[in-house]
Amino acid sequence: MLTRYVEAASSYAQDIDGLITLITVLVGFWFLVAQAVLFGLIFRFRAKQGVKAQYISGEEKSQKRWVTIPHMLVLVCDVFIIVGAVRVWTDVKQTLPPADHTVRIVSQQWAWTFIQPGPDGKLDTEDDIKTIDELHVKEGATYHFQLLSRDVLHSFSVPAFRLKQDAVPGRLITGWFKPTRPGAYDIQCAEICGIGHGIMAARLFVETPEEHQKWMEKLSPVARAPTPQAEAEQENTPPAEGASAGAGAE
Amino acid sequence: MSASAPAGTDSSAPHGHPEEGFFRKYLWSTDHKIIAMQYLLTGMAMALIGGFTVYAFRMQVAFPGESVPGFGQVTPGAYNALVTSHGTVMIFWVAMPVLIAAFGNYLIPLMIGCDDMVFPRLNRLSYQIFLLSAVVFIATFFVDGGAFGGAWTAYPPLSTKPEYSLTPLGAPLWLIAVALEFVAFLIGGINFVTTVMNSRAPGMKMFDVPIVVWMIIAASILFMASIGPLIAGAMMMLMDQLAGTHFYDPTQGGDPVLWQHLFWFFGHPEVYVVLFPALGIVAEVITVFARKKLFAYKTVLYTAIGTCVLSFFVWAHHQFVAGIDPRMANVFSVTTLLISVPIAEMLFVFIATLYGGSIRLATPMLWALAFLVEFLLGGVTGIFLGASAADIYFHDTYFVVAHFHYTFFPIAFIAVFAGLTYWFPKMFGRMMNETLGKIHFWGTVIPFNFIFIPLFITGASGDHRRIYNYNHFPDLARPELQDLRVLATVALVVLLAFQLVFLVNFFWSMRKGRKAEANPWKANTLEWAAASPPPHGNFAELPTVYRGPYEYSVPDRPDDYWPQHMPG
Amino acid sequence: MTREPTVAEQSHPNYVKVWGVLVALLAVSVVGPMFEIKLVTLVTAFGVAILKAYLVARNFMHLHIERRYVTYLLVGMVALMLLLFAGVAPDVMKHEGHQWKNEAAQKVVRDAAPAAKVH
Amino acid sequence: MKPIATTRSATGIPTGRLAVWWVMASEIVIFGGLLAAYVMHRLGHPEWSNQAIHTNTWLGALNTLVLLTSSLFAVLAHQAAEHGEGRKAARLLLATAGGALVFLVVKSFEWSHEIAAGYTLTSNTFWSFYYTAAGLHAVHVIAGLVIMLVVAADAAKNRELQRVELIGLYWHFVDIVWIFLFPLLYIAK
Repeated sequence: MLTRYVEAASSYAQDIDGLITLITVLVGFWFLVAQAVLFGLIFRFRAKQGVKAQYISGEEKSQKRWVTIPHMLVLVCDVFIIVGAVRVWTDVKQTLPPADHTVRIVSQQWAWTFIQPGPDGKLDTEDDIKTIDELHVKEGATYHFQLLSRDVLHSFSVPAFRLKQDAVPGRLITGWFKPTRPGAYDIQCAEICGIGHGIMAARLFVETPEEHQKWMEKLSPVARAPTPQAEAEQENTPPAEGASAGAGAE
Repeated sequence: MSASAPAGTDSSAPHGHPEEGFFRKYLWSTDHKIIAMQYLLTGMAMALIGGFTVYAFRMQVAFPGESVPGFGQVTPGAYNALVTSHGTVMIFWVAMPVLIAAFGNYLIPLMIGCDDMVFPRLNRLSYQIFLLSAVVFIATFFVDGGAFGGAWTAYPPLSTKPEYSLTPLGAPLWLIAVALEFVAFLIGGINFVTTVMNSRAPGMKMFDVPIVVWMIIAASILFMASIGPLIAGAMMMLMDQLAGTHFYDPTQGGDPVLWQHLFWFFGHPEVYVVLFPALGIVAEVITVFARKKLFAYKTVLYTAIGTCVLSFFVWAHHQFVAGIDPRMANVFSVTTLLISVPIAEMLFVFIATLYGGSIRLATPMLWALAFLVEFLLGGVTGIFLGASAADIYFHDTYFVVAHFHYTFFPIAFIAVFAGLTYWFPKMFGRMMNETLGKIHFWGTVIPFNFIFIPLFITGASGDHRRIYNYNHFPDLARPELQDLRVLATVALVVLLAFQLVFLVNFFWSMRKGRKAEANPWKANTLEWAAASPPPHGNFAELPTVYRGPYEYSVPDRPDDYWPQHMPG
Repeated sequence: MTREPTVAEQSHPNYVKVWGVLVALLAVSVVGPMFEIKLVTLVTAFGVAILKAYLVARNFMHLHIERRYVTYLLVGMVALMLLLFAGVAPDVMKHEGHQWKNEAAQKVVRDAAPAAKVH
Repeated sequence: MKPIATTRSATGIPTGRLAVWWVMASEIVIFGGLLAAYVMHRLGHPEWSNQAIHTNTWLGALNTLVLLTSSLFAVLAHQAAEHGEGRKAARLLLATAGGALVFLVVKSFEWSHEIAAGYTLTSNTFWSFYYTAAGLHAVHVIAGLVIMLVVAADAAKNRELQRVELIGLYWHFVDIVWIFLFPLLYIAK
């Protein structure tokens, strides 16, 4: 149901959309029933000449039934929603399926830096590929992300993936996603982080394995060239805590 | 519990007052009604500021980059300051003063049948501290570096480090203003609770107290119990900002997540603090205009107390994706969905009260029914955000903004308009104009829906909160989304324009409105036993209570109401 | 405004005796931790503190003859603080959890000189 | 000239005392919030015991003794006030105020030494919590001291005697907060 407004491009997007649909159905039903009863009563019992209102205390069992029964049914609907929510939450946020690749996402005042292992597959090695505000991932591969922030709170949010995780300075938070549809999607910052919060846009490119391989080759040999090498070297030290004040956009 | 004070002293004529000048009578008064008016007018003035800030930043969202008439170019820094000020002003300086302090101060002594609050001077002091907090807050706009721009939640380290927030003076001043406001409401709350506990009219038992008084007391207790840790947290933040401590700096043994917990431990009870008085007002208005006894008075009371207790177990649903341990999210998701049940039951009870009624659609009743209609959608969309997994997608998007406006707008405006139009005759001795009232009603409720239904859709499409310019995001720069944003802004401007109708009606009727007698709506509660407007000391003769507040349409009685103070 | 003699008139505990007990407990809470035994320190320092608080509340604040709901209110507020502690500790007290690590805090703990004796 | 509202007592508890209970309830959550935050950090940072060693337990214990004695005077003052002996209550309240002064003197002596030794508010987050918690408590001691002198002045003229009990209750609360601060800040080494 949500795909009418935003694409579903990751493996657990369906689970979250399914839960949202379940909630829409249950909650929509109760909403319409309540509105219908409300407007019905307003119309049915509008003031008429010479007709007095009834005296109903609502304390007797028979009268209170009219409220306690819907009350219980709402409770039952809530149980369904809770079960659905906890199940999807444990899949998305509490389990880490084995990763084909890992990417380190560094958020700072007003830019996203992505550090991906180069051909050798290991992070913190010379051949790491560092990109700014652009993340290239392979369709169908499970990625672990290591999310951290260099200064204030940020939040890594990819609406198309139904992925959102706040980056808290001082913490390293791990999560996973698995892209399923090639294309280019927005990365937004979902936690206010100063005057550049609105311009912290980044793009996420989901490529077929072949395109991804071409991109890797196109970048990594170039990365061999000295200048980016030295620059990658310097940048690549583990993220210094107590980052330099307000580093401007790269 | 019979009142221990002998009845004799109660019914003596209220103590006379030497003739007072303008200053003593209006600015330095200890009369709860004058203090209520001071809170009300300050709240309305701050509502203009809240309205202006939302106009300014919504114009920037709808027409990015263009100069906003009446404000000029909205820079990113100004945008954040406007968003933060809108949120802060609307909750702390409009909703709380008007709903709790203005209605509380005005109604509590009158509705429990006594002449004033137990501590009149303390009551005046709490308003003065509140006024000081409002002045300090307005000052944040004029300090260099501009007003604080880190959202009304002021998450550190953005709020504690000037090099990140770029508002070295704005942030501490904002925090001092909010802390002063907390002190004002702490003192006020103690005054309210002690007054209701001790100064009820003779004969008024626990279940004879009107629901709006119960609700304002529940709100005050909820505020007092939940504000403590945030006052401690605010003190720690102020020292981080000014004294260079590191309470929220992770690299020096502090933790930014601590502030989020302290803030939302207060934050969620806070939304019930403003909701309860609104529910109380709606209950009073519905029973009077449907001429019907409130359905299941005790259920409403026990559900309210249950909601108060449960509201302390739900706070981390604001932090599902904020870096807390994912296992905690399941606990808070369960409690959050559970707390929607008592609130739903209270709404069911109000709807059930309409059954068998004789509903007269005067302006107050229109507002009260509109509150139920709009608040239902607000409550219902909360389930999407309470379910932890769905919140992953919806957190910090405009879906959340639309949800809490469907709850906050009915609370802070629709219920307040219901209360003002209902008690206006008592406050000023004159009736408000019905046609202007209805024009203002439809001119507010219809545009309101045209603002926030589009925002539900843009939120579901991925619009995130506090974004200065959506054109930076290719997926969001789609024309049909931008049209929705423009529609929301235009509807906002229409809504703001219609508020002029209310201001005209309010201030014009105060002087020129049709004369109102003591009990124009034929209601039962005690405030209608006093003259309109009540003199200092309220009642010529302090009333004694014989029955509950909702004895409407009692069979085999000639008229369909039975005031509480009328003997047998 | 003269006060009519409250029922507390008769059941006034002997204040000086209560004070004596409190001072003795203070001595215990100072001496206890000197033995460096963790459990003894916990019991003498914190257990005694709770006991002293109870004595002051009962005898000096006459909570035993005050309306019952006043005690429920005060104890309720303390329970609220325990609830706050329970909800917040997993994130702030611990520096590691499910799929997250508070690296900065762990670094602060590692870098500090090894604690002379673990409290 | 009090309104009739203040004279009523539907709950049987005099309005003044009822208000003090509510003040105490909101103070519990303020101090509770601060101490909960402190305890969480303290358990999370075992290395703080390197800092906590430098707190002077003896002075802490002395201050506890001073406050306990001061609390004794406060409750004796309340007993005197209940018997209508305004002058005696005033004298005992002054003794209580004296205790408060001694407490503040000992604390300023203690703090000046610690600050001179380099343990300032910003030297370590333990010391930040130490000064914030003890500082907030000291502010409450000062507030109690001032109110006590005002109430004692009235009590000496046998006026508003019920206020002696109210300031006594507040003072016992300040004492209980210190009873918990003492082990947390001084003994947890």
